[in-house]
Amino acid sequence: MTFQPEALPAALRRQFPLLGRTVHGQPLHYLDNAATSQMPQSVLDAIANHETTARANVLRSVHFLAEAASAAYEESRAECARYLGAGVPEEVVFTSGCTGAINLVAHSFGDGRGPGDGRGPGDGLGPGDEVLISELEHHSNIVPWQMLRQRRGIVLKALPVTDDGRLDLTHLPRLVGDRCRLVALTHASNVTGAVTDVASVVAAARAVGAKVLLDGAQYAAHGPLDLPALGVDFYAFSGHKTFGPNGVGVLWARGEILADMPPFLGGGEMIRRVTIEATTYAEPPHRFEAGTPPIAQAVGLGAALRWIRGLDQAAVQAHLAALTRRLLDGLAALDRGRGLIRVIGPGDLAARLPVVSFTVTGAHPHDICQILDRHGVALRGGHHCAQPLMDRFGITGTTRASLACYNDAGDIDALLAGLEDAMARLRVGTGASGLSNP
Amino acid sequence: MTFQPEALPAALRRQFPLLGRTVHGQPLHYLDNAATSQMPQSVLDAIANHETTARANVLRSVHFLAEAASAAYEESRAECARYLGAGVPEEVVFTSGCTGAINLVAHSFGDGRGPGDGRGPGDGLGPGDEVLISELEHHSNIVPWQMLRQRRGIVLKALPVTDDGRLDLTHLPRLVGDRCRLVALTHASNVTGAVTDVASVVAAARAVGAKVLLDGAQYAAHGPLDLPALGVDFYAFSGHKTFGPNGVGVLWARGEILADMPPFLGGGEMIRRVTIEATTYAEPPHRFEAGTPPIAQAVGLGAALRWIRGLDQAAVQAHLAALTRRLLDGLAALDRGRGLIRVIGPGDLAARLPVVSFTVTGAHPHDICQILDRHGVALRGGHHCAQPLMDRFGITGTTRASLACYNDAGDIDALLAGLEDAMARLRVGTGASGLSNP
Amino acid sequence: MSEDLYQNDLLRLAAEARGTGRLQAPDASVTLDNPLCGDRITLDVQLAAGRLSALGHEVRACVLCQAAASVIGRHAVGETPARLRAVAGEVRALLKPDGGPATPSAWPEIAAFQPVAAIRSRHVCVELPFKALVAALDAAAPEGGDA
Amino acid sequence: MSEDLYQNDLLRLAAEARGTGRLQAPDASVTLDNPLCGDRITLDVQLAAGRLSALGHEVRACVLCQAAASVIGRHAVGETPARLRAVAGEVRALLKPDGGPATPSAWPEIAAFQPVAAIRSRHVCVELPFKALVAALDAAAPEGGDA
Ligand SMILES: Cc1ncc(COP(=O)(O)O)c(C=O)c1O
Ligand SMILES: Cc1ncc(COP(=O)(O)O)c(C=O)c1O
Ligand code: FES
Ligand code: FES
Repeated sequence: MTFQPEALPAALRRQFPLLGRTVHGQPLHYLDNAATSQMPQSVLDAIANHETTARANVLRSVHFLAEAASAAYEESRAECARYLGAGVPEEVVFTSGCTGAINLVAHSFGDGRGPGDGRGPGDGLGPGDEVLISELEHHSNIVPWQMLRQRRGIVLKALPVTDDGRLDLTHLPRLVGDRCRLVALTHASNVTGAVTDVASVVAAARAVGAKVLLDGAQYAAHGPLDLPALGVDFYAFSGHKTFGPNGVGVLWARGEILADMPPFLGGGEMIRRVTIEATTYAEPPHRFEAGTPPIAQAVGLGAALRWIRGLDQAAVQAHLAALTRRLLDGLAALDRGRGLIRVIGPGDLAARLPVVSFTVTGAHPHDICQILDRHGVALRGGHHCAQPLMDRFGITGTTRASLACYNDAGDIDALLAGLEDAMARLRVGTGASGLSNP
Repeated sequence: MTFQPEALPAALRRQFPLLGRTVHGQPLHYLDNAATSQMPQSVLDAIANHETTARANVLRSVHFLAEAASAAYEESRAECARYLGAGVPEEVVFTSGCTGAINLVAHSFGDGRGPGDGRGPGDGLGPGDEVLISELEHHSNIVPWQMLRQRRGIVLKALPVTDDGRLDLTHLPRLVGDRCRLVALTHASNVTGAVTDVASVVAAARAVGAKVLLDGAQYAAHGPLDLPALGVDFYAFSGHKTFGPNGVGVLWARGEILADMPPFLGGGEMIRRVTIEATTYAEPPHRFEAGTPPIAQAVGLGAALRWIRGLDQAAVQAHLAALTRRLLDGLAALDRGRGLIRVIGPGDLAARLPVVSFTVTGAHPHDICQILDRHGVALRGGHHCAQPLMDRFGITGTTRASLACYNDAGDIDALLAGLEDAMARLRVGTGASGLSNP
Repeated sequence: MSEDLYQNDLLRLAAEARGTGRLQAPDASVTLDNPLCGDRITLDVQLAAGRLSALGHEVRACVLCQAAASVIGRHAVGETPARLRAVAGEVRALLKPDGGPATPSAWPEIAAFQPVAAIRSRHVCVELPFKALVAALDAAAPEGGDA
Repeated sequence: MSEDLYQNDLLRLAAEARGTGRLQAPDASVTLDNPLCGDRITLDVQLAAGRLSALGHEVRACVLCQAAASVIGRHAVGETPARLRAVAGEVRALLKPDGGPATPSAWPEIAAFQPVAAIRSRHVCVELPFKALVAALDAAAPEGGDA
């Protein structure tokens, strides 16, 4: 069944109770999906149902509720594996979020077990070993590697960014050298929307035996994946950006890599045997899930991924591309050739997510967002946890609209009308705004 | 208003939808509260309400929903602070759970910043510095310190346990020496129910300038605390054991200690300024909350603590003491002086939580629990993530009943009836059971 | 489920596992912990002329695990490593929730474990002795190698 | 809220903050980042005879922050450090959601920030210049010390 792009959001919107609310007396136009997407009723129901019929701790008790909770938890793991195209559920580790997942890799893969031959995944990285990130990474894919640099003396390199906000892969040969052990890049930018050309990255990394981590925080919401085909080694994403709950995320990693990695956090559920003198650890994935995991949240995430898989992916993508076009065209129209509004991101809709960042000369993003809020339009202003990218463009922030399948033309039009109002109020382009930023 | 102990559970039970369910055609008798307690309707509602009216990411956006989400999140922090008797909300760090909280301390306090004078909280621990735990700790308060030992060469010491399952504090003078930097003990045992004499521990630690961490996973559900009065430095607990959601926990720490501690995980929300070269960090508590936090879960935890504060604490405690007495007496009656049933834990009801562990000669805990499950009774068997304690008593596991305020005499009686059945089926005491364990 | 589980069959099997004891000079000896409960099995094997010639085990575990060890103790001696690996596979298949009816086995007692299939947390109890057996065989007579 | 926020008062204040510029020889100079947005203010102070004798600032920030810096630029020179610390306290009190009516201040423009009280995420915008001012005074004229 193929939806008409215009029919799509109406049917979808009805599944999201929050989208029916008003703010400041206006209908809500929620365009902050890259920060957190909303949850459909089916996910809310899955969580409530779990909490009221099967709530218990997992893995250790044998009573009925514990069996039910463990089964639900492990079935969600299997659902995540299916969504990612992973071979086996055991390659899926539940974490507290995308940030938690990347930190896990930085510690378990990065610090490793200590002295080894220096090339096995579990042997850790040492002085002079290189990790390649980029200038457009989210802080969650920068800071963990800086901390690893401080702990282990690794060298951190950063791929530059093109003027239209894409990774500049022409620098790969220069930056991926013999000492490169890991290439950790975003699958898609949360600022510019640019989607990474994974094949080129993987090829460059493979040539020197480096592993590849993709930060899928933004990309994962946009449909099922085939990670083995992508050829990456690690993949991280969050529940709350994929129509699921807060407090849960996923680290996927190849089985043989996980098998060789030491644990990160210590606690219950991740052990084989504990004495005060020494402890041996469980097999993956449990080795990496210390303590009581986010059970109901994992169940919700499973339901969310099932919900995404139920969508007509082609129809959703066509719909989002049309809305993105409408937004880009609308911004150009508003600018009237004055060069005040500047979109930072690729113009090619095929190579980007529906995430649109722009600057308005003489208007600060937070002031714009504040005025748009009175129009019921939820945008995000600021550095989007990507300060190095802001530095690259010589700005402190952008205003960002990020779309999900339930958005419609009305949302885009409300944004454009609101922006026109904001520019007027802030006297953009009159020479009288007097604002020193950006 | 004081409830009659007998009237208490009926009124409370109605607030817990899950408690109305049946298992295997029997009414549910949920006695696994030390593993995970159930959630009252008010907490379920608070979470659902948040997700359907105020769901957004926190701290960075200025739109209405983001304001609402941030306010709800920070109000929950304030509620946690009130519950703990903490001075200011900034002393409350939200984590993924109790295990996450203890690991945070092991890394941020344990590893510290690197070379310092070796005595400041942020300077980390080094070779020869001592951490004192005990033989009855949960693995979550053992393994993180073993991992720290591996990273930093600290010395890990363990307080022994008395025959009735209490910490043997007579060894404090011997074990808390000049090199002791941290005493990390449970506030109450999840196996024996014994409550720690915190004053003695704090006095011993203070005498040598050591900090004190309490693992409050079990104790925190039993009413509001006054941590400054207790005199401890760190306190950790989990949402799911305090009538709240999975996926969230709390680390409380004295403000001046937090201020001096480096961050643990890296990512969004915990930074001041990021460049590829160097990063500076935010003030506590945000310094320790990398990435999108468990927002809805924190909101749920706040609602849960508010719910606990609304209880008549004295009535609840009297009720639970009466039920514990009924259980202990019932076990003794079932044993008929044969010495087959052995309770591991203090006999004095004032010094223990309503957590009752016992062994039955010739019957394995998991077999007992499996049979009890057919009676609708949810117990937990096994080592309870406390293998060193099992070793101390020369057993591999116990059968454990753990009570919450909504339990009633019917639950205890069902347990006793079920246990009688299990002992008969497993031919306990007939000399014919032939089971080699325990 | 557990009504069926704790029938005489399994209890009898478990009781008979007692005192099987260790071998004096095993070709291989394996100890496995069940991380979920802390239980432990140690299993010794001796091989002669391509067949299991002697078996010993020490089990500190639940009824299900002891019963499984007991079944092995009853039938394993005299079998080839290949046949024993096949039986371990049958047990795994039997426990798959949707594994369908058990593969017919020459070891009739295996059917007694069918009710465990519905209780995921206890699968490991039944599997542990079979895993230990296969691990011991792997050590003493590597698959494809000559023992 | 923001309807009120972006009235002429605040916008005019913000516009006038422009080009206040830096001092050549400040007694103290403080740079503060707003971690939430990445904005930054640098503020210079010079003291003479126990009073602020000159002030400079460079603001890369939103309207609210610029307006706050502008108010400071308008009124601070000539005041004692103690008085300036008191004004910073008034601003903090004004922004408390349940802080009640603002303490009357000799700086009338401060009332224009009242609508910000309802928007927690923007409090820091208004407070940042005042925090920078207090920090600069702390550096140049420690409380209780003689400047
Ligand atoms: C005493 C004790 N400490 C720590 C924990 C760990 O709590 P969590 O698994 O929620 O992180 C538990 C719970 O199992 C416990 O009982
Ligand atoms: C590209 C990217 N990476 C990582 C993250 C971090 O995700 P979380 O905050 O859910 O851990 C985000 C979300 O803000 C993101 O957009
Ligand atoms: S419960 Fe431990 S092996 Fe069955
Ligand atoms: S938004 Fe940065 S100071 Fe106001």
